Amino acid sequence: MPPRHYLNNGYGVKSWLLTRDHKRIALLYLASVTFFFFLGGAMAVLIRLELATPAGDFVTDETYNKLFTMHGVMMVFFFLIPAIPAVLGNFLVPLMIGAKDLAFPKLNLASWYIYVIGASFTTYSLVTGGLDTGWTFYTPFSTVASNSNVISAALGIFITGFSSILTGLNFIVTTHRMRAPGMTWFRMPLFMWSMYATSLIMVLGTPVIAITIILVASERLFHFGFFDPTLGGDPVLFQHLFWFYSHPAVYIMILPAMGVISELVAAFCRKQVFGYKFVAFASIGIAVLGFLVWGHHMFVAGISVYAALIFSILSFLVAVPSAVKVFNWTATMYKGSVSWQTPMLYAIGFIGLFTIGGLTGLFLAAVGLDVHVTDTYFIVAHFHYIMVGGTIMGYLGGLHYWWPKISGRLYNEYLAKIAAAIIFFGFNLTFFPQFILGYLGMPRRYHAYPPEFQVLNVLSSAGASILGVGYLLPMIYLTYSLRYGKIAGSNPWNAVGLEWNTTSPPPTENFAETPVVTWEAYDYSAPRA
Amino acid sequence: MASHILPKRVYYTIFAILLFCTYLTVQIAFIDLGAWNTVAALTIAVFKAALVVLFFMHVKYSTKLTWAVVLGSIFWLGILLALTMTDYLTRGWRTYG
Amino acid sequence: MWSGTPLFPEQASTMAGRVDALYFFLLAISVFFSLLIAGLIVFYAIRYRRRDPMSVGEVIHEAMALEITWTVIPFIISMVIFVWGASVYVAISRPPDDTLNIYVVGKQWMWKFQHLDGQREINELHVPVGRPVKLIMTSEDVIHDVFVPAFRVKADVIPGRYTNLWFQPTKPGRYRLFCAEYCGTRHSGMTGEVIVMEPSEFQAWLSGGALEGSLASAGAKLFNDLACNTCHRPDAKGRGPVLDGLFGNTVKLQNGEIMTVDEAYVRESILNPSAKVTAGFQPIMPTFQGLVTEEQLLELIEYVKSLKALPPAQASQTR
Amino acid sequence: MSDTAEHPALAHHFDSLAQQREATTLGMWVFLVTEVLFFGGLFATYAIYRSWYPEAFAAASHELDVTLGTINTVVLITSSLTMALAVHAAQLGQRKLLMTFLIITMILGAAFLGIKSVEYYHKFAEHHVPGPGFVFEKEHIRHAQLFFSLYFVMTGLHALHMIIGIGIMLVMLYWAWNGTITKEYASPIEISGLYWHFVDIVWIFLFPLLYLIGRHAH
Ligand code: HEA
Ligand code: HEA
Ligand code: HEC
Ligand code: CUA
Ligand SMILES: [Cu+2]
Repeated sequence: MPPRHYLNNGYGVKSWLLTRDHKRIALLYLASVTFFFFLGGAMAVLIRLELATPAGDFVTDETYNKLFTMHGVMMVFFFLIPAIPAVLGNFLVPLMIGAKDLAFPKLNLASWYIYVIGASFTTYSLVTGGLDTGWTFYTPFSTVASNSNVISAALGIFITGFSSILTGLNFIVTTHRMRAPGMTWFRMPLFMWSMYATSLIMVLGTPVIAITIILVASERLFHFGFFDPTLGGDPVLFQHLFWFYSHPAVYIMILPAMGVISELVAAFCRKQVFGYKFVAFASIGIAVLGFLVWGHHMFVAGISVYAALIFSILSFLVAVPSAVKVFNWTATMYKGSVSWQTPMLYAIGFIGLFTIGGLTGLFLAAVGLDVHVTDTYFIVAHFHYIMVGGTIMGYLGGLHYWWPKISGRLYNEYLAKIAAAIIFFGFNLTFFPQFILGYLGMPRRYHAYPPEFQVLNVLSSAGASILGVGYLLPMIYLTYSLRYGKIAGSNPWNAVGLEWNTTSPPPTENFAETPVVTWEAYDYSAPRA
Repeated sequence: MASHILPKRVYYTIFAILLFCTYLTVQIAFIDLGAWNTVAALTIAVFKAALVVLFFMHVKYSTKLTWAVVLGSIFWLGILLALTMTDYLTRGWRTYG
Repeated sequence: MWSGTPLFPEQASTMAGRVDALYFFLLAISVFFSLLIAGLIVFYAIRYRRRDPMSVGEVIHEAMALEITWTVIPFIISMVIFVWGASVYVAISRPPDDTLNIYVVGKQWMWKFQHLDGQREINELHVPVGRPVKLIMTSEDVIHDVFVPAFRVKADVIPGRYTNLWFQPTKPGRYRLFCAEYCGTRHSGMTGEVIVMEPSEFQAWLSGGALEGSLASAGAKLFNDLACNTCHRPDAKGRGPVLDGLFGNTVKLQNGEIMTVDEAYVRESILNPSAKVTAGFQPIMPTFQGLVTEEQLLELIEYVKSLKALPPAQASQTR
Repeated sequence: MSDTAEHPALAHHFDSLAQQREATTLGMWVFLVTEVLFFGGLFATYAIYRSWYPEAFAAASHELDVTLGTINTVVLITSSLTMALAVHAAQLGQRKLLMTFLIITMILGAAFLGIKSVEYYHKFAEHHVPGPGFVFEKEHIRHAQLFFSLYFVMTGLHALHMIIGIGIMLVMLYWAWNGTITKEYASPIEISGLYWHFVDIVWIFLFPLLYLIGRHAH
């Protein structure tokens, strides 16, 4: 271990809670999103327990509704959206472009506090009665019918939104203004491109969900009419505003993982990513096109037939850049030097599961077919394939890859491989049966279901318990490695990229002196020490 | 890059135009132009906003990046309004075919 | 009849085959691409696995032709899917002209069905086989959704307006009906059955329970009870416009707009008369918001509709 | 690296004041983008309901006071001018002038809020606040509520932005007073100016959209 690094630069609670070092803030985020992942996961466990039998016998219907609502809210807003950007992004963005820190370090710390305050609000509403609107908060249910804690939960999401906006703003300015000399746009690692694209969405989309929450809250609180049909308002308008943010938000959840995968594939094939520019532009393309397709969540919601057709064709357009990425990653492996270390296993898992999740997205974008499968378990399977099979695989892959950089130590490779295999198997067992259930017509958000669906549900529940074990393993061996792991050295994978040109863990100011970049991204032809 | 310092005269001129436009908006609103009332009001508002952005906010003398940010925000606002409206304006249409 | 573990849903409407065909097409594409990608990845991972810990990958420069190929091919495939999906969707959204109309009112957490002949059902819907059926639906509280998997159709039921759903059953039997839009505590209990019968049986069923008379006659009674008839008289001597022959025609509004009179228009005229004032009349009609239930509204609408066919002489008799 | 490398206002992770200034200016612009979309959600809602219920919106709009609205527009535009002049003074390092203009800007902002509260008070007194107690003598009572809901939320959020703006001005005034703001380090004033002008622009749209609908009819 280097004598002086960001972890031993000050001890004690204060040195963490008042830090402006992006690397320490990343670790603050790591702790908090992990907490919410396990909280959300615990609710998933309860959901799957309930669904093991057709009758609603394990929890009451009211409780069940609160469970899946809080599961969705926590996983989406407090885990998956911040996960990669605020943890890995925060840690890596300055390192990857050779900067001392993000452009606005104080803002960065503030955004963590904002996140914590927002998350506390929502958790508070969970403890004091819960929320039963589904993570989508559809009106008029959320404004006139539900008698759960809509306002405090929504307020929490509103607050957390600002954390997301500030992170995005910080990344955008950093990318524009803080690059080291010689670090041109096309020399940046692809992870940077995906972070930039993600930040665009955060900045452009999040304000709309913020104002939507204000409208919902003022309708609920003051009886101001906005969506209320008895005043001539349109409840469907809420859905437009909600999905204007929440569809792009799904790309907030996948783009960072795609960036991680580009890094992993390059590092574990020791090779430049095939079609660098195409992958870079595909990120931007997804971010922009992603704003044009929100209506595909509303095909049966009473929008006009013409609008549905327009949103459908646009949804197909956004699939094309994703396809380009998948093909380029695959092509990168061709004639690479492919290592089978844990992060690469996750990368391979990602590509496979994202492809399945994405292709089933095409089923949904096809309007005529979506009519049958919308609001069934087909949707549940689609998005878990992308968000759990895709993003979480990417997140875990990235966490393993950069763990030596973050902690200065190596984890147990053997255990890690076993965990990856368990997660992959458990995942498919959990969610594949749900595609079949969905096409059979099992509606989502059902606390009890007809008996003919039981066998498939039992398989899914069994898979979930395997998956849960799989997720606990990394928790254990990564924590263990913090103390007992082997010392990593500054570049254990022999990878290229500025983050590997400094010590592990890096010093507080990241680099002894500002690096000057003279080489292209992923240049393995002339390995540097 | 040092900031571009405009002569004060520019600010006063813009201010005068803005006041005149306000007067114009109010006057036009009391004349019956049918649907054109809204068009006129919005055109003037856009014009006023453009003056504020270009001169008071110095965008006319700013980097390309600032222009991109400004135009980007208008573009995304356009997406929000236009695609929402595709639904609302075509709900009444019959489906042929 | 629901036993075992089905892996594929029953097909019981004219739409089912069309939706399934598209489904299998997409399934084929997905299987193809998934196997292609997975196959290549596994193959490369093995073929090019790292043998020497210091080895690096071979430098391969990007190939424009390849990039264009794998941009254009997915694009073309997805456009094919779009066109196919769109044609199925248009068919789902456009009911034929000669449908059997049934009104649906959803409320937390039950379904109410009203046949034009007056039968009311709760959580059960009887329909004849082989005849296109159109559901005209609204909700009393929050958004619900009618979903019959065997028919492959589904549509949200929205408070404050009417939405439509149509299907043509092809096989007698009992099919599950679900509420597919989350609507609160007992959402998963808001289920029912669609019972498809032979036409003759259906006729028998219809005449079996008709105690209250047709919807239109219930509406006629309401029209009296609510004193609508004091203003709307068939002889054009009332303070309101003559409603006979109104439905399906166009009216001119005070602001010059021309509207077609459909269910939504009549509904609006009753709940919010001043919003669309008919040319030549004063906006004196009181609102009936809160005085009539969704079901009564449907009866009134059906009554106004029924006025269409009757010549004036007869119309005065029915009052 | 430039000669400003030791300037007290330079944060440790920037190389020069110029880099720092560009970063903060860009940061403010990006923030304003989020503001555009924030208000954009309201404008979309407004556009839909106004296109659905034009008469109700016109009738409800007639309840607003055009005179007060116009006065407020002028007040706000003037404050934008004084803000621009404040930035000008800061760029030239004229400390006294800067402080004067900041104070005038704040006074105008407060005047705007004062007039706004008078208007609000009238609306309360006339029971034009949506909800169970809503009273509207003319027709369209239901849809007029939609208008007033929008009116209160739009102008309310705008007023909130003004209040925040005045808060920022206070900080700026303090910084101008204690000498933090100099000719070299005028960017805090510049970006506060951007914010203030943005709030002005929002009002430029709100004024005709809320106060001037179908005015010719009466
Ligand atoms: C990270 C999250 C994520 C991502 C990336 C996506 C990606 C996509 N999603 Fe998904 N989606 C969700 C999360 C996500 N989705 C969630 C959470 C919901 C439900 C919300 C709720 O209601 O609660 C949802 C719901 C949802 C719906 C609404 C369904 C409904 O409610 O009725 C639709 C409809 O079009 C859709 C489509 C798509 C499409 C076309 C993509 C595309 O971007 C996918 C592109 C990827 C590929 C296509 C695969 C790779 C390509 C190839 C291997 C080459 C072959 C390609 C071609 C031939 C084109 N999604
Ligand atoms: C990032 C997002 C994310 C993630 C990671 C997950 C993860 C999982 N989800 Fe979730 N899910 C959503 C996002 C996500 N989900 C969303 C948005 C919805 C829609 C909500 C709505 O309809 O409003 C949803 C809905 C949803 C449903 C549908 C509910 C319904 O419609 O009725 C189901 C059902 O199986 C489900 C299951 C699971 C499972 C088994 C996991 C597993 O991957 C979880 C595995 C993790 C663990 C198992 C944790 C490990 C911890 C332990 C083992 C400790 C256990 C401790 C105790 C039990 C005390 N999810
Ligand atoms: C006080 C008199 C009055 C009563 C009572 C009344 N109406 Fe009306 N109605 C009118 C007038 C006047 C109009 C035309 C002006 C308008 O559209 O508001 C009208 C318009 C209508 C229209 C639209 C007709 C068109 O040509 O556009 C319908 C439908 C209607 N009424 C139905 C009803 C029903 C159903 C009831 C009872 C539940 C009812 N009315 C009670 C006076 C009345
Ligand atoms: Cu009714 Cu769900
Ligand atoms: Cu989507």
